[in-house]
Amino acid sequence: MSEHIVPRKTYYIVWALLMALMIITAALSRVPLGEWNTVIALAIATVKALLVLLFFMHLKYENYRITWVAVIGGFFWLFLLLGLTMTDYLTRGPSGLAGH
Amino acid sequence: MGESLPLWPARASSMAAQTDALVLFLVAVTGFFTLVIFILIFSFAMKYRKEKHPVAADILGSNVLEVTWSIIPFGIFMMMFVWGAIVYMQEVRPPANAMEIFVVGKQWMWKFQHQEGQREINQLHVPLGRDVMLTMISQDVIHDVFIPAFRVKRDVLPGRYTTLWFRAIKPGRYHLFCSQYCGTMHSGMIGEVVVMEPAAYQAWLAGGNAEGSLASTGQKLFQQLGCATCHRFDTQGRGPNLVGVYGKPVLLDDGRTVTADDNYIRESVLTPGAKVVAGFKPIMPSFNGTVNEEQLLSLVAYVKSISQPEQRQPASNRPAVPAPAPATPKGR
Amino acid sequence: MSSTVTTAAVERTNYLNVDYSLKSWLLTTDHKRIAILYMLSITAMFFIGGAAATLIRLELLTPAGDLMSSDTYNKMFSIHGIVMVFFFLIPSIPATLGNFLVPMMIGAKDLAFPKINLASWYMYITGAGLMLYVIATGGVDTGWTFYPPFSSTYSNTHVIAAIIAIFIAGFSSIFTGFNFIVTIHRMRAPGMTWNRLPLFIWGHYATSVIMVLGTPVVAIALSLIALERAFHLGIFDPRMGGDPVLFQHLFWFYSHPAVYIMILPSMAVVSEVVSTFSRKRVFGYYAVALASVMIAVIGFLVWAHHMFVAGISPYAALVFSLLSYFVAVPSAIKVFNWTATMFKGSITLSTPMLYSMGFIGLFTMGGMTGLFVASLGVDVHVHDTYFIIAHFHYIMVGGAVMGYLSGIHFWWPKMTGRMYPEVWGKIAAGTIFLGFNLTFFPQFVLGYLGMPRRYHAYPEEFQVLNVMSTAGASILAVGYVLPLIYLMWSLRYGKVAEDNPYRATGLEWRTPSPPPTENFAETPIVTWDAYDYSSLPEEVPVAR
Amino acid sequence: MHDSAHVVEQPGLRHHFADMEQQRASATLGMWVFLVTEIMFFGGLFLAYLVYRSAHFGAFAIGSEHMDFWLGTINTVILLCSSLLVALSVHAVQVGKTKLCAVLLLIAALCGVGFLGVKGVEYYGHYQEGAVPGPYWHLDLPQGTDVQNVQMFFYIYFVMTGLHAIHVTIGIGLLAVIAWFAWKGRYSPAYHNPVHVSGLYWHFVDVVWIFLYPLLYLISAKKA
Repeated sequence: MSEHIVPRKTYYIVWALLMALMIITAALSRVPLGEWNTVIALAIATVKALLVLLFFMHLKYENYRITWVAVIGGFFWLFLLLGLTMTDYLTRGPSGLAGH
Repeated sequence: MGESLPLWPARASSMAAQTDALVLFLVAVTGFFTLVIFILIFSFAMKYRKEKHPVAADILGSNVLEVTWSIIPFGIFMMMFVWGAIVYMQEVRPPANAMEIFVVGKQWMWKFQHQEGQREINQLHVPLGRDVMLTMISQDVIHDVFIPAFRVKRDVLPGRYTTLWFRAIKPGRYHLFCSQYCGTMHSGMIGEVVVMEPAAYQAWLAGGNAEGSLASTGQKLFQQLGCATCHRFDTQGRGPNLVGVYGKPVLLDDGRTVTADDNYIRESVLTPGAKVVAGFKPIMPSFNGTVNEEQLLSLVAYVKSISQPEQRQPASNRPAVPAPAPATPKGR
Repeated sequence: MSSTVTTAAVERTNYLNVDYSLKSWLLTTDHKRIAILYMLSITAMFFIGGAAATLIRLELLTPAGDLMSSDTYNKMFSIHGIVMVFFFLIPSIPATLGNFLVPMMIGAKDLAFPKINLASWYMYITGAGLMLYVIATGGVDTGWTFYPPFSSTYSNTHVIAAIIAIFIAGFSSIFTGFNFIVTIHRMRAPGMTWNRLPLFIWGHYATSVIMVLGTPVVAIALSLIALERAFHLGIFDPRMGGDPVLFQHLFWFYSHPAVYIMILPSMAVVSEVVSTFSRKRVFGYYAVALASVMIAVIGFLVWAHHMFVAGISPYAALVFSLLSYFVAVPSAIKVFNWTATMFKGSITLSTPMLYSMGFIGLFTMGGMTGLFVASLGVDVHVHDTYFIIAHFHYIMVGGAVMGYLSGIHFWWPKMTGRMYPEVWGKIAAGTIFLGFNLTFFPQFVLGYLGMPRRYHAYPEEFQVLNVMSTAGASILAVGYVLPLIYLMWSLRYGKVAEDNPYRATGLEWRTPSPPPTENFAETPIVTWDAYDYSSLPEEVPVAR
Repeated sequence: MHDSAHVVEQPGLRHHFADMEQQRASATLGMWVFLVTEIMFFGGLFLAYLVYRSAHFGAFAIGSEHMDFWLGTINTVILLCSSLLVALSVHAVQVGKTKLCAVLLLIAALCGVGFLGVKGVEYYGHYQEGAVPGPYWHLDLPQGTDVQNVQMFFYIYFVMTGLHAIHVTIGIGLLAVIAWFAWKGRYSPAYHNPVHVSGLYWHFVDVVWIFLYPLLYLISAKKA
């Protein structure tokens, strides 16, 4: 089994989507939505990252499951690092970080 | 102290017996299982020597056994966890009416400040049978207060107050160690906790060279630094009125709510812009570099004292506290 | 018989005699030669770390700090920790036995990336060289933990250089890890399915996962410390609003799983050795294999148990204490399964087996005391005392080093073509076991009495136990020098080894000792399960 | 060395692999596993960002206002375009247009250089504005601002973008070398895995930026 040849058209479409999402995220950041600004910005960034991973990096056409396991595992471990550390910071009380 | 070969530390606090009971439980359980493993390995090694047992049995494994020796240890572990957690929760939650002593650690000495004003270095006098809470901060690196006879320990951080509490139950002198590596003289950063009968403690307090209570020191500082200019005891000040604030929730200008605890007071003096009270402008200057840790602690003690109900006031000059604001605010 | 065998064995071309030039060693991409290079380098580092330990124990003979100054003492334990952890224990089994055996056990000609493997050794050597430079020019006094703000602001020793050394060595470890992962996934011989993999491979797979996921985090944490020193960044500096405890989170995110980098390969060795010398399949193969992976995964969820008194929230402490107990379960499963493997076996108490039994005993004790320190109420008292020192030495020396020695003896005939001397091997195993317990058991008592770690001087009442510990350490030191001597002796005078002296089942035993450069004359095809002793050719009585 | 001594008909096959597919799959998996390492490497910084931003949102928003929105956006465009070029270069070599592949890779590498140039202009701007914490700090902030934590934002900003810039630099070197080999005709539809694997690295650098861009440049200062 050899590599999948992704048609050029797919790359162009993905690129166009990426540019569009970038413009959306840049524009939305100027609209004050409170907490939602962060949520939307990160959601769009995740979608963009997924597009790059799936198409540019050929994850969608990957023959081996282990590559998926590696990618998902990598992000899951990042989540563990962030999440478990935040169990400390989010429960320390209001001034848990107070400095000089 | 003094024995040549002690095998068990003195039990001098209310926490000690609880910790020891948990440890003995752990010793019994783990000792039993360790012994079982050792005996099994030893007896298998003897009984099934090649000379005596030339052909090995063909055994692949047993799922029943695997599940059994996963679940039973897990159950035992959960008992250990719950017991340990119960002890820990007592250790980290100081009783509400504990008497507070401030601790400042620096390379390589301990400074203790009693509310009544006494200060001591590398020696801590505490009364017997009374809940004592240490509020601790470091001037430089991370230190750690460790009193083995009390079975208590807590890191002393720079930049943030941590607390530790105990109730001494046996008079005597006990080791106090710094147990977080802090540089050259780490092993010299040791002290002594002197547990005294309450009467003797009162006598010791009275015999000291204190210059008034910590709260009154803080009050003087509060005046000197010009804090009282804005933090007036009415609603007209440019800064929030601090009477009754301690321990209460405070609404901030970004919508968050914080509890006005020691750390919040400290942060507000040093980085006032970080958590501004709702309805006030961020105009307060930072006192970073102006006040040291000991002065900060006295300010905390003062703010705390003006929030306490009358009957629990120390014998300080409470009525003098709401000093009249100067007619023309001093600029800083 | 012996003379003909000798001649035949010597005449065969193998990875050692194929080329004797220095260049052929320094530019080799043969995983077996790289393993030998690693073995020589980590042995040197082990004795440097051991020398520091000796000085520490000598200083602690007396309560007063009289042998050396406080600063020197602080540098000694820092050097001991840094050298032993980053330059000996982390690479110990994976980079030597793992490098040598992972490709052979799965029937491959080499690791997937031989040049990266060589690069990893050069990175290790660069890091180790830099560390030696640090030691020679004044040392570092932060402890191996590099806690800020002491390391970032207050220490005036070679912190940055030491961090760079560790950073480089860390990347050598990452290279080893991802080489193993790819090799185990992609290079298995036909028929070598996942459920036929030797447990040695499972152990190294789990180890590699930790190396790949954990090492970069400590690399960035230490880099930030170096940046704070060099450019006065404030990310961990409380004077600039930073939180020193954040460093501890990042540090232990790697450094707790790093303990499993040290112990999992030892467990992997023990699984091989116990099965071989019991002539019996490993009891519960799947359970042991799964336990390795579970340890690697759950091992990442427990790091803050190093920080129970460091100022984390009580809630986080509860979470991490609970998770710490989870990781004890797979460790317990392994111990039970090894014991059950010996049940109704046909046991030979040879040197590797003695070391492995020592491993099980000491690891059990280390693991059991781990239950003490995972328990919040007890940890508050014993944290940062000699109880902790004793506990992790039981795991990392009693466990990891015993496993390493077990493996070195077990595969010595394969690596060198010579047998180790059995009698001396047994004497050394006994000496180490005895010396180890005498050194570290008193430290449990010392710790519970309250003697803090990293203390240059201590109160007088702790002296008797410290003297016992130092006495044990001198026995232990003799125990470690013995194998060094008799193993070197055996290179020349040892009995010539057969291809499969223990009649073990792994693929590495089905190729000559020492193996040829390509490992196997032709790629093996695996049709049997791991530890299936019936898969061996009929036992031909060999005249001895 | 033993490279391809005995297998003549498969150029690029290393001696210890059984066939091209095993070699290709190994190299690809190797790069993915390495990228996982990179995720965790940046992960430590993302954690620092998360911890301080969650505690000092206001200060981070003020710091973010001193980012140059347009330069950041231009850099995002540059990186997204370079990623497209790298993806197209893989396509080019797959269909046998190796010279085109080389040119595309070279342009992508030049995009990377452009990215670093813009980044340099930004850094110089921060220096001029006084937004570099330390002795050169003289950022003009309104009275009462939480200066300390604005500085914290800049510490994290400089470390994160600095580390990213190092990765871009490595990527530029990688793409340039691969472009050179492609130009020399080393790759073909049958053997071009180095192009693909280097591309993976470049795309990863892009993915990191995709997250850095909103986190550093687009924090809304206007609270609801």
